[in-house]
Amino acid sequence: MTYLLTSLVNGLVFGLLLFMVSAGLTLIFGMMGVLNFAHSSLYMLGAYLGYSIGRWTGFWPALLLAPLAVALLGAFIERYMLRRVHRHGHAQELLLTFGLALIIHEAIKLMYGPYPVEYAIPAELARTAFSVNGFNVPLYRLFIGAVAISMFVSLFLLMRYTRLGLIVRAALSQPLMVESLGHNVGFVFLLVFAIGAALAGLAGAVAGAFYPTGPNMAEDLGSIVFVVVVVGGLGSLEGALVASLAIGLLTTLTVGLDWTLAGALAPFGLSGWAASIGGLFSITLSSLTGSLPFIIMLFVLLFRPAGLMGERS
Amino acid sequence: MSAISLSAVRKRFGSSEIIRGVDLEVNTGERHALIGPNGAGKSTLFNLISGQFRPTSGQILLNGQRSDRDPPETIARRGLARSFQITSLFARLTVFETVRLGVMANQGVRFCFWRTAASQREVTNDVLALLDDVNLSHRASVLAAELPYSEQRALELAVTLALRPEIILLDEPTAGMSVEEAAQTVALVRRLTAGRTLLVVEHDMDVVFSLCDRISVLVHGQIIATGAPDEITRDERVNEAYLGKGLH
Amino acid sequence: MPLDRRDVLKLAGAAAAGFAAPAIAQARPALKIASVETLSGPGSTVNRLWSLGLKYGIEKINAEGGWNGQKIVYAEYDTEGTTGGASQKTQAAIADGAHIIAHGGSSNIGGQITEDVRKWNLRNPAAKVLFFGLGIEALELTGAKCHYHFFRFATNADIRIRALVAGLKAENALGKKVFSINQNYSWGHDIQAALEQSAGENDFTLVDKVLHDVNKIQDFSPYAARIAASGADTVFTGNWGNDLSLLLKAVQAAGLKVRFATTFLDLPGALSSAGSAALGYFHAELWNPQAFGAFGQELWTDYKAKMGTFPSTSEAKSILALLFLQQALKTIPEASKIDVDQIAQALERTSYKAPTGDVTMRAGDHQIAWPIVVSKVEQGAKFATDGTDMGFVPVKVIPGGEVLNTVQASCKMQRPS
Amino acid sequence: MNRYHRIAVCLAAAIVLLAPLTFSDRYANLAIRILVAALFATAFNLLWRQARLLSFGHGVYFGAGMFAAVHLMRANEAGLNVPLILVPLAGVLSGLIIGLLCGFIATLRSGAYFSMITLAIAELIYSLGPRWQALFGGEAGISSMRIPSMGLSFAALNEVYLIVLGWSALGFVAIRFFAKTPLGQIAYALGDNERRLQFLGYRTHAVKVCLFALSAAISGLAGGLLGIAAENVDYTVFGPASSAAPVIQTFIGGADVLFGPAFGAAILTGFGNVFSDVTRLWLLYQGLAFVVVVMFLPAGIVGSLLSSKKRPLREAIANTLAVLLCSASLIFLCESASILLSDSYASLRANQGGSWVSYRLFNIELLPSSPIVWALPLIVALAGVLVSCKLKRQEEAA
Repeated sequence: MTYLLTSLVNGLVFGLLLFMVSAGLTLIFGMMGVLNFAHSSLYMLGAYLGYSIGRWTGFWPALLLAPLAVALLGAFIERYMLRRVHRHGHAQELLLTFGLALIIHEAIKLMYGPYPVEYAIPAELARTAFSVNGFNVPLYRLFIGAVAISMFVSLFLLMRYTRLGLIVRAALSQPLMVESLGHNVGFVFLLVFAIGAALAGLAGAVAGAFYPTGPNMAEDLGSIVFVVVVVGGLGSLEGALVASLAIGLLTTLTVGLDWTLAGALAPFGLSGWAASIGGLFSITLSSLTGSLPFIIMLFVLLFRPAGLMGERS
Repeated sequence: MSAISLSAVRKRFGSSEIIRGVDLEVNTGERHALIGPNGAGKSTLFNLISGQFRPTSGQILLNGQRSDRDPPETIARRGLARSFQITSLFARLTVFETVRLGVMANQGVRFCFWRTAASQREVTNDVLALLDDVNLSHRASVLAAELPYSEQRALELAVTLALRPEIILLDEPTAGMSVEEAAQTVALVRRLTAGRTLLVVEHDMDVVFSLCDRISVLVHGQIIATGAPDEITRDERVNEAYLGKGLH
Repeated sequence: MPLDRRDVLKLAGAAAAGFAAPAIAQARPALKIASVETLSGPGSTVNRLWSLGLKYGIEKINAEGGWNGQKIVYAEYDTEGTTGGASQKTQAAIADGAHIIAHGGSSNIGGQITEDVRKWNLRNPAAKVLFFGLGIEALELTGAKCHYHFFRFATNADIRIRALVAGLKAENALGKKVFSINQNYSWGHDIQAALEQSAGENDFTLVDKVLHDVNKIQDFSPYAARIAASGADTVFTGNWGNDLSLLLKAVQAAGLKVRFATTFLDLPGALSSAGSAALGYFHAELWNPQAFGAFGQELWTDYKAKMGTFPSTSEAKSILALLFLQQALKTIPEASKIDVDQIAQALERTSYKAPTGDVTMRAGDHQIAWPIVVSKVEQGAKFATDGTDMGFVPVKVIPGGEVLNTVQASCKMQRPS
Repeated sequence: MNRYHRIAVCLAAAIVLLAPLTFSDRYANLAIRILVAALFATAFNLLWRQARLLSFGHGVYFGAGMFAAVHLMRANEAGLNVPLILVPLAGVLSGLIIGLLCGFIATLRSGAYFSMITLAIAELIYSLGPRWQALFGGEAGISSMRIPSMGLSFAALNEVYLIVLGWSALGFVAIRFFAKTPLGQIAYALGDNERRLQFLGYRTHAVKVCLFALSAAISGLAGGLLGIAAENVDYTVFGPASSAAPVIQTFIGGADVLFGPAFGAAILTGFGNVFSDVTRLWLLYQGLAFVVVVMFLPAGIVGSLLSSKKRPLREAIANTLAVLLCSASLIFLCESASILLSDSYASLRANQGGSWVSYRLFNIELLPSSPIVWALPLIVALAGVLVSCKLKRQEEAA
């Protein structure tokens, strides 16, 4: 019971974190058709900048400045790099972001070394929020969740009640419409890219203090975030939210389950035979935690190619 | 038996219904035109018949066989070929190669990877004949994207005809052409589609009247009249709906 | 000077001129040792340490006159972190005339090199080379993959677990319920298997065991929850790097009252990132500067003076391996030709008197038998480690013979006739 | 190109390709890796060049070929007698089968979706790799040893090179030939306009699956060739690095010219081998080069060279000069940063009481606190930018 409860909290928070990163990715794709391979690198950059800036200014100002810096970088990438290759098509844009991800990864290692840095939780948040049967749930974990939820609310309000939100929503439902919007499309793209980058940067700055801030954090999260947006439906914010939470919960809950395929065959009296074959049959579910998101994604693609909430195919 | 038969076909996109219960019969061997104001749903209807969209309800028969659940390639293999309003051919292929795609589809040379395409003499002969038909022989080795507009339309026609279809759907074959070019194209279509079923979407009424046996008028996703050209010009509802004035 | 650029240039120079050049004017050939290590990309900072230790150790031996009337020649090769790169660089090292190839960083890469060396020796009996495993601890290397020209100078999972269990018992810290959490690859499997065996031989039960993805887990709190649910007294883990410090932090954050018995808490970065979460935990390794007494103190200060940093366990183990080699070389008469089979033979017969006790190389599988120091992480230790105020205080030294596992049945060593 | 030119080029190519037969293991190995990388990149590019499908998971099929070859070699050791020259066929077969399977799923979608699915498949296999002990041999992988066959011992790699050369040539010919077959033509058209092709009655999904399987089969061949050379393989071959390699190599070389990918692969593999010994920042430079090419030479190096024939020599020289000046300064700054930011430099500084300590780069003693150290590379970079700006202005004027 303790296990289930704490895992639920952990899974929800991890899911919300996934959403912070995938929201920007799915928005950018829905609007601009660009699959941003460097998006999780921006998340990593947010964490490192949060750490670096935090050393000068303290934690709280860094939480504001780091996403801002990442947003500026995002704006630069959109304005001076993506726009340049736009006429060569989406594939060229995708390649560019792929190259950027490589560079950011290597540059981070050059600047900070190959090991995680000591990005610490501020003292005022380094407490226990509550205890379940003597098992402590850290306050910071809830803080991550709170930041993610407030981000979701402000994003929702932004989309619902501002002119920018109106354009973005229109563009998401009618992609061809963006093209007929006229000369301010470039600025809208710039804003969307910068906002997406800022979200990723904020997620990094918040999560980096809790999860390790190391040069592999982009790679580790990147593929899962891709899974999230595909499962949710590219371009769908609601889909991204549902998929984030589902994958967050699933990967957290399966950690404790030592089920095997051989065990599943037990009711048919085949478990001995399956276990003797070994291989795939004797792999435990808990050891598949890392693979699970990809398996889910393949199933979604096979049976609901547009994703859970995606309308367009 | 009709070549194309639609009954109570509806198509909905999100909250808006574009096709609202269309019944249409195109007889085998006739040249049928589909006219109507902009936004009436002509292109959507074409896309439904050729398999790009599935109708929300209703059914479509091709030569008496149900086709509204089939993908485009199956419908194409049943002998229906269509051209496109926006010329959309293959940017990296030459005129010759483009037509060859159509001929290979017709002759069933598809998943062949043990011989070069150039070594298939029957295919080559067919392509050359078709190019000759549409007067593009001298352009054979030019990239399709580099042709002038009217020649691209001719190429589009050649590819469509290469399939040797029983039923041909032409989407505005003379759009954007000068009067002279349009007349040439009409003559070409007339000559090359002899004996086949033809369904044309066209804005130019001269073209419609000189080419077609029967006309259907689509307004707001519904067919309001079908008949011979002179019947249609006399139809009051058509005159009313069609921009509120006479057709001539 | 531990300046990277210089090493690289020196290396390039060595490869171009000194190392590859035939010994024309020299009456006797110099022994050549090649360090094939991951010197770029992820993992390079930790893996470099093996090379730095070798460099220091060889300079030390050379200062004492080298061997065979010559200074021992040293060169570095970068595997780029891949087995393919390791294979390539092993070939390069052999082409440059290396007699001994040394690797410490990863069992994976070590497994590739040992296979490459085995094949080379089979195919080129006139130009054999030796392979020294400085830190690669996978049992397989002295098991199914063992061969006459491979020597392991490090411990293995069995040795570590035996030592930890014995040490914790002596400290009355073992408890009755033991939890095993390990990375899901051969090292983790080895540790778990050794622990299962130990549970049969000792008075404790293994209440739960977990294998998790290597370097993929961001959040260990689900595992902490599992540890809490098991009610364990002591947790044994072979985890290293992030997987270790995150585990310790998660357990600390959850407020669990358990002891940890670890094997890689001494790697650079581990103590500093685990911080206070590591206090009071146990560790077993063949090196501990405090347990090595005056020798340890001297190495500690001299290394710092020459190389700029205090030696980590990796560097120390490189140096200790070289000292053992030096001992063996002393028994070989100087000659105009270097015969690596002869060196191998000498290694098998050498007995080295370390400050912690006698060290021998077992002939059956070429596993070294070092006395193992079980230590405890404490604040204000004599040798503060990893930039913290904490260090490893020895609690018990266990003689090598007592913790050495038996030769694995899978090791079928072909000895030269 | 007249006939004599052609003969001269063929002769030069023959000499370059046959020279490794005389090499020692060390360089024969490099030659093998270059050929294998070239074949792999070309096979990868089959998908992009024809059907405009961008795969980010081709390491899977390469790895499958490598595992298949090593497994077959192990069977050989156990008594099965397949001559070494036929072993790479195991790679072709496994690449083909897995390519059909994964290709079927991946090609259900196009564009960015396709890329993400291929990536996910690769991640899936990569994460399963170390779990599936029997097939992949855990994290240590599986290894084998070449057995003499057909009168050759295959102990030395230059003998293996002969096999690699033969099969690679066959692979290249197959790829070239495929482009001319009806299926190749259809695949080509598919890259331009899939919808239109469907209306011609082609089952485009089937075409894509076939193309994917062919690409995977030849990738598997490349893997199989590396398998017989390395005699060893582990699951890291499925990792992101091996899937990224053909992407980077292809687009640096030029994706729309036949030998572009092969050129890119050869250059990067060769340079990588040389420079990874000299600098630790090789991957950074490779990433920078990739982005620069994507932004400024969308046709890749070979593609740009072929299309810019008509440009005057002076312009080409000026362009090259600008690039050289800028990259020299960039390399200097990066290398300096890598030293100055390293732990060892920090500890050196700490030893000196925190004052700046000189460091050595390219055999020059440099003091970080002296302005000239930083001013000079900036001036050099500025000069490069000026050259390129002047060029641009002249171009506009003309």
